[in-house]
Amino acid sequence: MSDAREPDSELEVPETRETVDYDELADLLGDRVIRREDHLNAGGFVIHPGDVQTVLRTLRDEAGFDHLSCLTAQEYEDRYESIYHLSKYADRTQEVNVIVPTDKEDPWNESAAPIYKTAEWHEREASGQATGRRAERTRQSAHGDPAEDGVTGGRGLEHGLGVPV
Amino acid sequence: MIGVLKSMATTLKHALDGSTFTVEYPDVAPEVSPRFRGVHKFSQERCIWCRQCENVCPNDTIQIVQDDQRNGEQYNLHIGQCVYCRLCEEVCPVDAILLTENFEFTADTKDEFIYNKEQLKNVPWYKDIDPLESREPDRGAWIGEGEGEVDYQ
Amino acid sequence: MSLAPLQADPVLLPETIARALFGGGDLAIWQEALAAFLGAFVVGNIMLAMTGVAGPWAKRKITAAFTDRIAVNRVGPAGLLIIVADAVRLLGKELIIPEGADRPAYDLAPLVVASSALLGFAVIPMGQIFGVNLMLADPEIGLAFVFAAASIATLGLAMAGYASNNKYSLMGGLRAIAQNIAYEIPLILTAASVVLFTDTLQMSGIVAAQQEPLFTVAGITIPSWFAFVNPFAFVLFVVANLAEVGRNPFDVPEAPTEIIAGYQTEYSSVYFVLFYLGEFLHIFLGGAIIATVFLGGPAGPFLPESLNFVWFVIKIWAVFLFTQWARSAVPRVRIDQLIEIGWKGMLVMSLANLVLTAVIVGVML
Amino acid sequence: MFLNIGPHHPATHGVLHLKTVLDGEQVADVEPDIGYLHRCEEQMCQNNNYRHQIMPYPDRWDYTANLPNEWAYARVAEDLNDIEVPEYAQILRTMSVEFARIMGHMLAVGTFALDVYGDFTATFMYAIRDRELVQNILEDLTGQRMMFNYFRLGGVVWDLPEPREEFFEKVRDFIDDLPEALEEYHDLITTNEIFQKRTIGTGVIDAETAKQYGCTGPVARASGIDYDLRRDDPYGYYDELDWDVVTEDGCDNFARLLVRMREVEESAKLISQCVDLLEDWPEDERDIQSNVPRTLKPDADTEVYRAVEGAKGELGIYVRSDGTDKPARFKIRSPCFNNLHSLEAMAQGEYVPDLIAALGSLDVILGEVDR
Repeated sequence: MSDAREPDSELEVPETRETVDYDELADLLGDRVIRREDHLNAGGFVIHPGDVQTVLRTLRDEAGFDHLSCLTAQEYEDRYESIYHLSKYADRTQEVNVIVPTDKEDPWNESAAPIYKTAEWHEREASGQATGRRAERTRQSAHGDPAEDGVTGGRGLEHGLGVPV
Repeated sequence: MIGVLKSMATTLKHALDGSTFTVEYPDVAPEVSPRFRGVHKFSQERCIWCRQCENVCPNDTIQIVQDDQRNGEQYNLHIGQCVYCRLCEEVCPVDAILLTENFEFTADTKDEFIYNKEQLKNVPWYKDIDPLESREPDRGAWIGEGEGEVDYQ
Repeated sequence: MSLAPLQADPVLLPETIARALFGGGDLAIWQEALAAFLGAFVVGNIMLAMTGVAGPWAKRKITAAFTDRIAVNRVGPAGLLIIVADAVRLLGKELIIPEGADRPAYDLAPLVVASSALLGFAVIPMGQIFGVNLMLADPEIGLAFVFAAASIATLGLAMAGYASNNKYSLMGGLRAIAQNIAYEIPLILTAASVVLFTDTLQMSGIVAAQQEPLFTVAGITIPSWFAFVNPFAFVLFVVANLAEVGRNPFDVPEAPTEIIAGYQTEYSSVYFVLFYLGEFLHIFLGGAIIATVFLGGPAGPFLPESLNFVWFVIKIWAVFLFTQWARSAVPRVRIDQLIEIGWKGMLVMSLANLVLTAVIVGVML
Repeated sequence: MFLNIGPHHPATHGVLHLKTVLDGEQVADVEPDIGYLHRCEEQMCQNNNYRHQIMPYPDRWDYTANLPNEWAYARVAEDLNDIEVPEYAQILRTMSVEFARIMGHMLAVGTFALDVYGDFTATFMYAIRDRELVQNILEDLTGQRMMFNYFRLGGVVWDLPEPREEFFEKVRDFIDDLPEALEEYHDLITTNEIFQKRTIGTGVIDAETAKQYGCTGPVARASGIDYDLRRDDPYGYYDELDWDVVTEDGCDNFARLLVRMREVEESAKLISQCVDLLEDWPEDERDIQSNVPRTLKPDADTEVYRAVEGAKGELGIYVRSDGTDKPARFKIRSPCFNNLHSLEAMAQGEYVPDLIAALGSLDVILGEVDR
């Protein structure tokens, strides 16, 4: 969190931005945290794709992160990754990122929809697949026919590369 | 019931005051701000073929063709595709391309919207507004000090 | 200023035509039929011409005035030729009949809607123009006939709704029926309260009953129009009439933002024109009924009796203007609210009005 | 009965398809089907460079209130590249963005009235008229009526137009006339009993549900969630100015309308404070842009997610850099996307007209939903 920067010189860095204690959060999550990451806006925890619900539930219920602000899915050379940008309605400056890397061969992760309803659409947008196990893929693969999967119309879903489906 | 009557009174007030907000367009020319960004005007006399405008254009609206000596041959601009972001004018170091206030252009097919340098040169000023006048303040940031009188024709 | 009463026994339009064509005396049945037909032709065309002006032109101009715009002014003087242009445009369009449409009903529906409104004008006393009395018939059950004729339009809407094979149309048709049933009763009950005064259903009788001066204020004589005699009934009637002709706030059968255009979603070209005309005819018929029952028919100051048709036209245009005005400012109610207002509000109030009127008429007169 | 509302329906405000299941006239289930206006905005941003080329695109996400979108990109890119913005430019930004917010809210009020009234009613035209006035001012300032492209990294592209007094006068006239115009809207719509009957208690979404759906902006604030990024995560000049976050407790269509109308007042308050500041600003300190390199290449694998308060709610952008002058991943979090999702909670069991009204009150811009 140390490198969170404010763009505007004349603005004081809000006090609260520093109040997220990532060590405490790490303790809370225990050994579900594979690795810590630092993004410019907030610290992040890398977790296993199967731990999404447990981790997010802990963060929501015990640390008060009740706002799933955004879900980003992207493709790396060796993996797909989805980032859950969490925040609080009560204090927007407290942020935490949950990073879920997933295998290229079998890209999926647990859905966050039971924790945050809004994840339903975000995950659909990210994956282009809505039914069954909420696979988290950043690119349409051969078996992911969107029409068949009942995605949002099968048109223009986005996914890492932004190719129209 | 009072609220309904109030609503009706409000509309009636508008109906009776006789004022209109719309104008009869071709007869009454709408007011256009000096900064308005419309069809481009290009001056081959000024252009140094640096191709910066082509580079900065977000959606490849400008196409420049040069010979092997890097002399300019063609300057084509697809005004039907242009998003009028004015970045080309902004980066041009010599004010060779300029967005006029002219917003009136028509064509029968898309192809006719591809203007070559001759057509671009002949784009008329709108109501004799010289856009550069109103845009002068920012140009220093891009080209250093301006060099006084500029003749685009 | 005194208002001259109508002629005691006015000569109706078919008779005038028959006299002009065949002279006086006894007429053969075909001569009477021909004269009646010609009379109907004249009246029908007058009304159609008025809707022709109202639909494409006046409506736009009025709406534009309410919304600070200019509206049609290019085609012809003040844009009046837009009427011709619109007619050509609409008639020149392709007539699309959706697959699975129920053919006879689909084709008949626009006719039913347009003709039912025209039918109503048969018994309306429209006043005189150059001494010619524009009234086709004057049956004893005139008022009942006019409501009966106007209600047929709902049948047309329902036909169009189900025959179009479109879910929006079906919803529109169903809404039209629900609305019509809910508002027809208050409408007729309110009209009945007038009949209590006049003692007759005959249209000419209703008009004649309104010719007496009611009272005089500062030299101006207020005639005993029922709008002045019983303003409560007048307001009720005007509101119910808005629902009857399906205009804001009661335009739920069309509701373009909800069910697109309801029953007329699938109609195009000539059929659409017929619907369009039918709707405007309906507004004018509503205006004609209001004028006849509440506003003294064609009576009015300044003009000689032989020209009082002008007053009649002014009155029905005033009602048209009012519907456009309401449209510009009043939100559409929801279908369930519409029914609620109809059954719990309008019906109760019109019944109360009827009972009160009956008491007043029975005790005082 | 299964009913397709859209994609070509007069009340879907763009191309939206609502798969609706009706029980009589009541909505048993509704599922928005989106994607008809997908233009690969994220991909386009990934193909363009940070310095100039991305900025014209944010204007095209929420195309009714464009400037907040530009700020969303400016904020994230300035964070990423460590660019400072001169104070004077911050005030210009704040003022222009508040104008754009008025623009967006005017259209929202107008189209919502359209959904409830039907046809081209007076309210809609008056709202468009007031929006046009704002557009005139912004045209003077930025050179366009909608696709402004006014922001640059490190500032804005233009100072106020000369002569400045004329511009200030124009803005002041608008601000002075605004209360009267708003009063007229209140006369026209909010005090109208039929309108109240139509909107109060319909399209209800309580605060908890709204949070679950990630609702932000006027939709959240109408459900009593006191959440506004301009105050909670300050940027620009907002924390130096005196204004309030508008909330309503109605949770219904009417409350959302009221929030928008009151936010217009707040925006006007902000604008007039900005104008005062600009008027007194010393002439030699009018820096509209800081010094920004011609080519920007942030360090590889820097990741940042930043949000601003757009007219519709929290508009966030995530950018990951890969060491080149173009983003490796550009993700847009659009407020309309989340707000539209909450329609299913609002419309359950309501009548079809209320479904339409709820959709209108959400003020979704399909350009932003689909991107």
